Amino acid sequence: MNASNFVEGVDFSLYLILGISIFFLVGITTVMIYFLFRYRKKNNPVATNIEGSHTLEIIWTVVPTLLVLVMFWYGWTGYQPMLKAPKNAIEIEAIGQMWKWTFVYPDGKVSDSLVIPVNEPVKLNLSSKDVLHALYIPAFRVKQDVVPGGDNMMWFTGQLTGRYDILCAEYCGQLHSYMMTTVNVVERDAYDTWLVTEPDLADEHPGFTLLKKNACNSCHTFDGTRLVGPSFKGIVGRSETVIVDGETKEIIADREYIIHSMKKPNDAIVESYQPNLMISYENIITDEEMNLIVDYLETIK
Amino acid sequence: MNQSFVLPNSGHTFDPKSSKLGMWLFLYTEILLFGGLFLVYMVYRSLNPDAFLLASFKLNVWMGTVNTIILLTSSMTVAMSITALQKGDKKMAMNLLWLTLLAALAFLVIKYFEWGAKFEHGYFPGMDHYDAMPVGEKLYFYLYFFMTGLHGLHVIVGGIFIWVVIAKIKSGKVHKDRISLHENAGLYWHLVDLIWIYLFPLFYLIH
Amino acid sequence: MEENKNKNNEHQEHISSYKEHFGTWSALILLTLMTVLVSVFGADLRTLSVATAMIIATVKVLAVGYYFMHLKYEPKIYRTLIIIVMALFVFFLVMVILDYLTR
Amino acid sequence: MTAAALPENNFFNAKKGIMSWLFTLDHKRIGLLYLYAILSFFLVGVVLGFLMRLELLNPGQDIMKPHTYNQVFTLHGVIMIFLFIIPSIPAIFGNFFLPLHLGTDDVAFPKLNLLSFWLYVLGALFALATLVFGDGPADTGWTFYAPYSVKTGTNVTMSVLAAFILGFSSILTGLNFIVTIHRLRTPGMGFNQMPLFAWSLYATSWIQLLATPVVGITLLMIIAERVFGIGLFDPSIGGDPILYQHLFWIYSHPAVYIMALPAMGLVSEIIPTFAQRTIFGYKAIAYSSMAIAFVGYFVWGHHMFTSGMSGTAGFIFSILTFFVAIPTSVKVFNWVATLYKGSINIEIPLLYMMAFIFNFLIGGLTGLANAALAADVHLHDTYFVVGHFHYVMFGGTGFAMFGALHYWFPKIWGRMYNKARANVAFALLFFGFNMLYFPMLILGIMGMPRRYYDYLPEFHGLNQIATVGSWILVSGLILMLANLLIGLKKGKIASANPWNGITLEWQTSSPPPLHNFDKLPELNEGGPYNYPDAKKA
Ligand code: HEA
Ligand code: HEA
Ligand code: HEC
Ligand code: CUA
Ligand SMILES: [Cu+2]
Repeated sequence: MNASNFVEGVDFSLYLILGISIFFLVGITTVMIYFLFRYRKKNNPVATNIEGSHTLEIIWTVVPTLLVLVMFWYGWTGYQPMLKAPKNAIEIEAIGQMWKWTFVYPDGKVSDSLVIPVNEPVKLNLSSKDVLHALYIPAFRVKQDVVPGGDNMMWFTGQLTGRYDILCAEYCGQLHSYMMTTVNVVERDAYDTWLVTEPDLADEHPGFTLLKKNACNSCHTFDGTRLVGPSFKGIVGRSETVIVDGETKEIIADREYIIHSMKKPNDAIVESYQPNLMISYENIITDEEMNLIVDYLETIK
Repeated sequence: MNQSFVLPNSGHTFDPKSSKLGMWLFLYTEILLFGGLFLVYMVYRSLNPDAFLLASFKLNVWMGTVNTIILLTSSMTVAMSITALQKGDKKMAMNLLWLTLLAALAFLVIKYFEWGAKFEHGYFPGMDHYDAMPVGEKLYFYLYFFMTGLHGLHVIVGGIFIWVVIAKIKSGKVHKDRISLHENAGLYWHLVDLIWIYLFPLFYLIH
Repeated sequence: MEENKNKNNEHQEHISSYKEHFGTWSALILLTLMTVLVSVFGADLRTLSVATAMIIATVKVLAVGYYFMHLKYEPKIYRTLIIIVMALFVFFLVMVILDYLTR
Repeated sequence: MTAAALPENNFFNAKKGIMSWLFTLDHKRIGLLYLYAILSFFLVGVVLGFLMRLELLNPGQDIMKPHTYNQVFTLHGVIMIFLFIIPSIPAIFGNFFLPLHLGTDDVAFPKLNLLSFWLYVLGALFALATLVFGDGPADTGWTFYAPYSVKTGTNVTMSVLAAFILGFSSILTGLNFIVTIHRLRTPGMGFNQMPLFAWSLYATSWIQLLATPVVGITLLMIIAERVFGIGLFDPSIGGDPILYQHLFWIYSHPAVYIMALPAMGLVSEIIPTFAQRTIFGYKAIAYSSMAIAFVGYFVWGHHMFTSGMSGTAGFIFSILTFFVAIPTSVKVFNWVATLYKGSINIEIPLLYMMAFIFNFLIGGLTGLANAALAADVHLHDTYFVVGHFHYVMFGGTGFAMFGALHYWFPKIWGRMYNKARANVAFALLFFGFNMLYFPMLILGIMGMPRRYYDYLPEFHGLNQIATVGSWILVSGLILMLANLLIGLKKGKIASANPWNGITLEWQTSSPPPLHNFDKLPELNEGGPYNYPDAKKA
């Protein structure tokens, strides 16, 4: 049994090609080295001008042609089933953004790692909030680019329970190599219970939950270290230099400013940081939620 | 050692055939340069047929038509000026080239007014009206400015090229038996014309 | 090959007559007016008018190339090459569009 | 054999002064200017590659931050592709030896040739200026994929502009070579009497000419998008980032054959010389260059199999990609057959060619794994691809270039290097190279994505092996360059034809005189490689 339904097709085409390759690599290298010594000047003082041979040319055109057609064919048959998901597949939205994955389940459950039932086809509808990403599960041999504005999808069936890595395989900026999470393949009843249990957030500040949910912490830290964006530590009431329309200004980061920064981050760029990286959360986070976030930010000094 | 020996196939002697071949090769690269843009145009148009149609109504067909006629005429005058120089009629050749330059200028002036009108309506990327357009039309206008802009740049370069040829005919460096530069300027100018021949229906005549 | 033999004594270039150029020009103008008319007044023949516009444009391009650019009088290699270049471009176009249309 | 002194009349002392170099119209000098320039930029690229390997020695941060790492691999890629490997063989050896091979005294347009060189320098300066200006070098990868390349604050505009200018330089070189080959062959030399290096340059030039403009315009679009803030690949106005990839690869796939074909030409030159017999299957080799160039235009989609490409398009691109392997394998088999019944001098240039064949085989065969749709889904954007392209580019073209440098060293400078040292350097390079890149192939199969600053613990061991390999490789490189430099100054004077070569460049003195030939060179009876001393078949 393989980790997913595609492992067999992919591995077969890969190892078939590698096998043929090793045969040719070893064969050609051996012949080459043999000739090198057999026809050394010492062993063969007078060379022979052989212009060529039509028979040989034909053989070594036709044989590789046949071989590549075979290779192509198994590549194609291993790939073709990936193109179309079965109708009964569980549809999950997979959202990529710098540098975090989010999965939204049919009944609205949101999670930052993927949990799927074993032996049931799963279809991921891929979308991106900012730049290109690619969802890659090496153990499943599946990979698909996540394109902003596009509507790619991928599907697979997990066949062995266990936890596997999900990586981002399309370069997407600073923390590309940290954009990972896992897929947990579980039995159906474990999946059902997981779907209905909400994580226990009772003693977590709702603002903090929102920050995590929206992946703010992939660019902003809480402890003062610099990542892509300015740290949240002590942000409320901090005075800072920002660039508005090319001009430098001194401002105090109050509630209004911070909420504005979430809605239109490019209006004022904090000095020494880059524009365009942070997206606008205007239609993603509601005004109440933004206020909750600032409430929380006030608490980290 | 024989210092004055020169190979019959020397790269340092002037060869009109080489220079024509070189010019044509260069034209191929120009074709593919614009080809990339045409490709983008075709793809986006096939993805947004209706938006492109609507947007094209905002262009002025008559200005486009007049400009097409101007360019075609200028192509004829360059071609004729080559004939004239080949026949040894220096004066005629120069006059025909001046006419070509005049046409180039007229083309640019009309383009200027056309672009000016679009600016006034705010169709240029980043302007108010542009921002309010539906997505496909934005692409259309972006492409319109990009492609006609690049073409306009070629008109200017071609014009300078022709101007240089005029000067060289005058000073006698280009003449009946050494006409390559003149021919090459002509070829370049025709290319500018060729590109416009496709741009014109693609942008103005989608109706 | 043949080019190397008489590089310095150029064989006579073909000289096109004024009349030929004028004739070409008239045809070009005629074709231009035709496309404009088809497109402006044939508004409901949409696909048809796109096709005619492109066909007419191609005819115009051929006329410019053949007569104004002297392709008619150049060695055959020039025509072959330009066909190859155009074919290449068409292939690029077809493959890209194919990818989009079959997604 | 050895003459006492260099010939008095050579292109080095024909004219004096720095200006006579900077504004020279002599193709040999332009070739050397390229050599020095390309080599310098190449060394910058090597240092960057070396730094990357140090960073990857252990997981987590070793010597730099993620952002820096991203800039480093981008600059490494840009330098290696646009400044090093695309111009390398055509601009250096093509410029120097194409006219000699054709028996003429220069390329068709010497002034244009000089212009290409200066455009190259200008482009290179732009690429390096990003180190100083703006917010540092681009951090997009050498592919400049939209929309990241439009969003990032780093100095993408300047890097892209550099690539654009370098593209022009490349186009002009290609144009020059095509005209030269058509018009300046020595009397009596038909296309089928041309040396195979000239054939390979001919095929390459057509790619330079017809593919480069497409990337030129694409890069302009990226610049426009950055300058106006909105653009053609931006989804919010209906654009599509995938279209950028199509346009980019329409150029950049054919470009990999700009890198490979000239190297293959060198192999076809050097093997007959050291086998002292005619090449096996001259026409098959010559025409397969054209075939590779031609088919190479139609396969770009294989870089985009996972981008959401349709099954139909994937099917076509995959099968066409496999077809490129056929003319390539024809070449490989013919080269090996040329050793058969030769009378082989095992000299350093030949060793490099054998290394080329071995490395290129690994590179090419791993290319086949990438070309298969199913396998590529797993391998795309992993270290397997990184291994693949270093094997073809560096193991192939790079090694061919070293070989050529050793082969033509006596012709260019009239002196000989120390052969024992050259052998040691070769061994280090070959061994270090394979130790560096073979582990990458395995890492890729295990699933390690490329452009990764940090990696999972299971990849640690192989990464360490690779890094140690890079140390051996670099020591080999230093030894090789040092040996050549010493040879330049102190080497024994070489004869006009130390390898008993048969193509036309060996008929003139070493170094050649200013105008290459003092008399009309004599064509070889019965084909360019028909050794008179060898037995008839
Ligand atoms: C010199 C440069 C060079 C060369 C020559 C090649 C040659 C080939 N390349 Fe490679 N390639 C690159 C440079 C090159 N490549 C680069 C730079 C990238 C990555 C770009 C990036 O993303 O940054 C890349 C990426 C790349 C991909 C995309 C991978 C991915 O991102 O998912 C693919 C996919 O098909 C591919 C395929 C091939 C093939 C089939 C060949 C063929 O031409 C190889 C043919 C040769 C042989 C097959 C060996 C000789 C044959 C025999 C001895 C006979 C026996 C053979 C048979 C039985 C058939 N290459
Ligand atoms: C010709 C091209 C070339 C060459 C030679 C190299 C050389 C090296 N490369 Fe590579 N590399 C690329 C082209 C090249 N590279 C490209 C295009 C990318 C992709 C970038 C991207 O993702 O955008 C890449 C990416 C890349 C990565 C992956 C980064 C990542 O994905 O995270 C790594 C990792 O180790 C690496 C390492 C190295 C090392 C250690 C060297 C070297 O330092 C090894 C040392 C070199 C030598 C010892 C000598 C080589 C000499 C010659 C070839 C000829 C010299 C000529 C004369 C003397 C005349 N390179
Ligand atoms: C992709 C990276 C990224 C993500 C994700 C991100 N930001 Fe930012 N953010 C930045 C960058 C870069 C800046 C600095 C540039 C600027 O001022 O616009 C910034 C600036 C800010 C500022 C202004 C900081 C100051 O010191 O003035 C606030 C407030 C902010 N972000 C809040 C958020 C919140 C809340 C979220 C999540 C809902 C978030 N950001 C998600 C990158 C990001
Ligand atoms: Cu997301 Cu890489
Ligand atoms: Cu490719």
